[in-house]
Amino acid sequence: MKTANFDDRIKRSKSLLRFAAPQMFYPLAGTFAPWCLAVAAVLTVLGLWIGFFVAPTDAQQGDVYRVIFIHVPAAWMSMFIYLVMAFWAAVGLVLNTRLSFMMAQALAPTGAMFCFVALWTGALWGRPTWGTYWVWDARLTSQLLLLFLYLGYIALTQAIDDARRADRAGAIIALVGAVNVPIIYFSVQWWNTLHQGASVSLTRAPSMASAMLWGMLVMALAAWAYTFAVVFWRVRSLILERERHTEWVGAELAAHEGRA
Amino acid sequence: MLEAEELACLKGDRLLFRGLAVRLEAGELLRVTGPNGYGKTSLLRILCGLAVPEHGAVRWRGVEVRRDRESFHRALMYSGHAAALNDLLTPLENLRFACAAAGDDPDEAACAEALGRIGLGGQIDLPARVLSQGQRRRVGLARLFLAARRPLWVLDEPFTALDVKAVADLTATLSAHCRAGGIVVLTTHQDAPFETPPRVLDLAGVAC
Amino acid sequence: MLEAEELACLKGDRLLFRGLAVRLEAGELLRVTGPNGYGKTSLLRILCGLAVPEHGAVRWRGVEVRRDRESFHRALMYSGHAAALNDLLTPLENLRFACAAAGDDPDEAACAEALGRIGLGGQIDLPARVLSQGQRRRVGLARLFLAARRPLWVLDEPFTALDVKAVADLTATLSAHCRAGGIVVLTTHQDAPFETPPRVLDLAGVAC
Amino acid sequence: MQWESWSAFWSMGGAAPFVWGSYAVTLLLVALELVLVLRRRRDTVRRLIRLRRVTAPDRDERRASKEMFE
Amino acid sequence: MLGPFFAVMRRDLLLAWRGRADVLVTLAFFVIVVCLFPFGVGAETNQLRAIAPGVLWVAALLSTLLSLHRLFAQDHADGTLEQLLLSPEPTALWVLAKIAAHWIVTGLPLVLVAPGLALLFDVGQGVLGVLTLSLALGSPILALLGAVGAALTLGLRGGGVLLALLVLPLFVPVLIFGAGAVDSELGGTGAAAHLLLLGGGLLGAIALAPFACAAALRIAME
Amino acid sequence: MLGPFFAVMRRDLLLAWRGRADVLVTLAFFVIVVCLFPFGVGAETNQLRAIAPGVLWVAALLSTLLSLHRLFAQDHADGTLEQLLLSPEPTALWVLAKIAAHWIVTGLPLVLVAPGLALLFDVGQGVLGVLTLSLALGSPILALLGAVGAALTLGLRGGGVLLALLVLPLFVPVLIFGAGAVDSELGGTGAAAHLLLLGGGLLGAIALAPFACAAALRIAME
Ligand code: HEM
Ligand SMILES: Nc1ncnc2c1ncn2[C@@H]1O[C@H](COP(=O)(O)OP(=O)(O)OP(=O)(O)O)[C@@H](O)[C@H]1O
Ligand SMILES: Nc1ncnc2c1ncn2[C@@H]1O[C@H](COP(=O)(O)OP(=O)(O)OP(=O)(O)O)[C@@H](O)[C@H]1O
Ligand SMILES: [Mg+2]
Ligand SMILES: [Mg+2]
Repeated sequence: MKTANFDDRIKRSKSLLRFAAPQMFYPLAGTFAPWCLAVAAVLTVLGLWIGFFVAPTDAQQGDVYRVIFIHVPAAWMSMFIYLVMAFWAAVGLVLNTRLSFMMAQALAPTGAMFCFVALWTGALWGRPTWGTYWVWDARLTSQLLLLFLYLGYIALTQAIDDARRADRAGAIIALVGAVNVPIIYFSVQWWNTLHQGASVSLTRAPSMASAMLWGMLVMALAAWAYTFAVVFWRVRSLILERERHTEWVGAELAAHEGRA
Repeated sequence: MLEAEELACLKGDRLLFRGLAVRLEAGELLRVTGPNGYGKTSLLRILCGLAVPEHGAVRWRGVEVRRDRESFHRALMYSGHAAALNDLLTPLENLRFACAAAGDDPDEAACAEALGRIGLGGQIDLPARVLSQGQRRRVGLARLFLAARRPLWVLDEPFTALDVKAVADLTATLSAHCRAGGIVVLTTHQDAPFETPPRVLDLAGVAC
Repeated sequence: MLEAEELACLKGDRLLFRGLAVRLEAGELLRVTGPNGYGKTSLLRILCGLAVPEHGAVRWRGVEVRRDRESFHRALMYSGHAAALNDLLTPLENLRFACAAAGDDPDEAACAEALGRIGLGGQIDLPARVLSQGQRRRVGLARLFLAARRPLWVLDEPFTALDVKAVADLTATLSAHCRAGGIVVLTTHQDAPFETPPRVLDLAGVAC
Repeated sequence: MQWESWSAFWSMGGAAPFVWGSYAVTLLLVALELVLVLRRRRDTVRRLIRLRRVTAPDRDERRASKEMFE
Repeated sequence: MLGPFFAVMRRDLLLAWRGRADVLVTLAFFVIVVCLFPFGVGAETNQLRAIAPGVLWVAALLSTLLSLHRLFAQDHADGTLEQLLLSPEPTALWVLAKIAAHWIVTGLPLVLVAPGLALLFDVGQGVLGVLTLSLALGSPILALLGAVGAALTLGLRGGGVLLALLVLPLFVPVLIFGAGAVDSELGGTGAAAHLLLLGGGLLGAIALAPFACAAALRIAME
Repeated sequence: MLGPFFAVMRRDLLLAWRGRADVLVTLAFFVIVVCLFPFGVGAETNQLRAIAPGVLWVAALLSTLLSLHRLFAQDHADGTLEQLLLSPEPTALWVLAKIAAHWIVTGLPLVLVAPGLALLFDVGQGVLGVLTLSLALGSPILALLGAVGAALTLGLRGGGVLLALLVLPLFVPVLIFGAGAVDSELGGTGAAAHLLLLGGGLLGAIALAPFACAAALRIAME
């Protein structure tokens, strides 16, 4: 009885906030995820086509530079996802909404994945252009530390198996990390310029060919769409786990059983 | 004085109890009983504010304890499964620290006397590491003699590992505290020789 | 079968007991009693060969145990104050490991059955970390059902934290073991409902 | 179109291992992540359904508890 | 109000004194790590001199890290932490006391012996002061940040090393400014800017870390 | 006879799998320690290349050290060790099983990632094989020697760091030959002699360490 009332109340309420309730968000995420993935696939094909068949060979670097079409979107995403994650952690701690913590936890693996991709592609790019896979350049280094921050967050939340504790402990470390990200960034910048002249740095071609720019942008959009899709799916599993005692999850599972 | 309403406790997948309500007035002694694993320890930790219930609230003198943690904890003395002893310190040092950490500050003589009363006169200078199981337990319980001003005592299996005489002494101390207007909540599987049979809350009754 | 002669135990500068002699034949159940800190645990550890006595010797079937440690330990099952549970493993995994480490190798079904008999049927898949105090204790005791072939059981406060029904069950198991020709040595401060009152060794009598 | 032939395309001006190494690993990781995410969802649903069957007798109680949490 | 603060401080110092070996071995670890390096990288004096400040700082950081998990672990295992959380006084207060006692016991000795070790690497006498000062300002920051990590990983499987993973990225800026102070003194730029930044970091950490730590402890005990 | 051997091995591997994070974080510690160095000593490629083998070896040694105290501590605390000592089978046998499982979980991953990290320091590809081989031979020695130290310091206050103090001197020869192997390969002398010595050391350690360890455990439990 009461349950039904509560559900009705949520459905009737006009405010956007109602989507903060897991049982409202769950179907929404389920609807959007496949679409996002489809958009991501289309954009990827488009972006790769621009990247490989429209964009010209670079005068200085030759064809190696074509790594840029994943390198840069991945680097952008990895940084942006951390910020979003910290944002959700803060929202969770302040407003005590379960869904925020779940969002933070769903974002982390994808962020770490992009972070690793940026490092990997950068390293492979560095070998032909700089003659080495790695230099301790400020930007590369802060990217590496970002990967560690992601891994720490993931390891911590995985190691705690009480969901409530995992949420809050993870949120604290995400926030402490977020406070540190700018500090790390600037300190590394300073460290590097102190120790080493500008022998190597990420000097980009002065005028990026516009096809190149477009390719990069399209690929970045594809990465966005992909992130949405994966995070929606992941958060759906999390919601089911966390809300398994509620009636709506029971109904949801019953429906699954019926389908199976 | 101490009220709990509609308490529910969820552990992992298992709902231990729900809709649990209890109300204690000055002078009452409540014994929480129930088979192993029915949630006695969990309930006591919730009452103390060490754990947050899945649902429901605990009130002390009418104020929700989460609202005014500090004054609630000023009125509380809790003894859990673990003895809270540091193995390198002597019983005397351990006891003094326990009191100071809780915000009391008894002098050394009072602590030594409490230890003597609980039967550790001979072990006052040994490192806690070498004490026997029952002696370790006693160090923790010595705090009871120094916490008489704290009205609410919450004790999780205080009789474990104590010998027969110590059990009788402890029972007498608890009864005296209640007569003086205190409240005692305890769990135990042993039959303790209380003069008047205590009020019983059987978790087997409210278990899910 | 098990004989101890002239045992003396010195801890720090305290002589706990000396000249202690005890002799147990098949089918006997010995309850070691004494107030806290009189050396019950110390005695049991000496009998098991975990500690070396200051003086005296322990013999098993006439052979000094230090001479033939392996065959003595093949006949022994000991359960101490600590439950010997790993917090990450489930009760089933813990039990199987305990048996395998002791040199037995019961199959999974036998272990699961033993856990069911001791009342942990519902907790068989939980990590031991989340078990209640009494449930932890039970996992250790489940080994008793699988160690029937070992004649000598040495149990240090086996009733601690167990609820009333579990205490009764355990008592029955111990009696059955003795009837089948086993030997049980145990300590406890609680009154356990043995059918026939066990033989008692009171350390308060031999204490120095 | 910039490539004279498919083989020119595949050799990427001599930088084939680097370019294709990047794309291959990225593709692999993305595919892996998708598989893991979808498998996790499937496993969760299965596990919860199994759990529901096991605790079916007290489902009524669970409903009651849900009401209580509201 | 300050009762628990001093009680915790006194007890932790007493414990350190009682377990004297502990204090000595954190120090010993520092010394040994520093002394291992010549075995690993070879004994060329110029190279050793060049890497000395870095090695000393990294060693200090590792020793701090190694001693961190002991900050709350013992009290957690024996139930003392539970009792402290039931103390009516503010949690952040006694947490600060614990961290301070910990630093006095493990950080301070490092600061004191570091100049001696630097001499082994033939570091110029002029920069010894800067080295010591940078460690004196930096090591409390490490202890404060590390305490948050220690509280978060309390009682978890693999706690010790999980802790390392969590806090090392946070330690990097301290390391950079600490080792950087010595280098810029050597390079002639002067270490003032670095030291000021370290000082600012220390104040910030003192203001924030105890609260984060207190929150983490409450979460851990739930 | 081999019952307890396999039981212990299986359980310890299962535990590692259960606490998966643990395995990853020992590794993470290794990676992070290696990555910290450039922050301390500066990012100059030539200098970094010169110290790389030493840094990798020192980091491997420290990670091993850090994970050592977990070898027996948990089993000691929860009473499992007591039960194992009451096992009728020879103690050295299951001790060896514990050490082997520990190495598989903590040592092997280091061996596998070391070449990757060496690339970060721009170490020549030619010596990667020697580096890996030296670690593969050396890290089990570290585990075996460390186990003796872990058993000796069991249950002592300040165990973790006391352990460090005890075993680091024993580790030094391993470090010298291990890092030396890479250096002599770089220097053109060839690493065969060093690697042979490491192999011999490994055999010796396998033959002796389990017995020493077993004796130490019996003493610790008295
Ligand atoms: C492991 C090595 C590398 C890492 C971790 C790395 C990391 C990054 C990051 C974090 C960004 C985004 C930063 C920003 O937008 O401000 C970025 C952008 C970029 N990187 Fe890399 N990089 C690496 C190697 C390389 C190499 C070898 C090159 C080419 C020589 C390169 C060329 C670029 C370019 C052109 C951009 C775009 C810059 C912009 O749009 O502002 N990177 N990289
Ligand atoms: N994650 C979990 N999943 C399922 N059950 C759990 C979980 N965590 C705890 N439990 C169960 O919750 C109960 C906790 O009980 P608690 O410790 O409060 O019992 P108790 O009444 O104090 O028992 P005892 O008399 O043995 O001390 C146990 O039955 C335990 O098995
Ligand atoms: N170093 C020491 N100096 C003096 N006394 C010591 C020392 N080590 C141990 N003791 C004493 O030896 C006794 C050990 O007793 P043991 O643990 O065997 O007692 P117990 O009979 O099992 O007691 P309980 O019923 O409490 O379990 C304790 O009284 C302890 O105080
Ligand atoms: Mg309990
Ligand atoms: Mg005892």
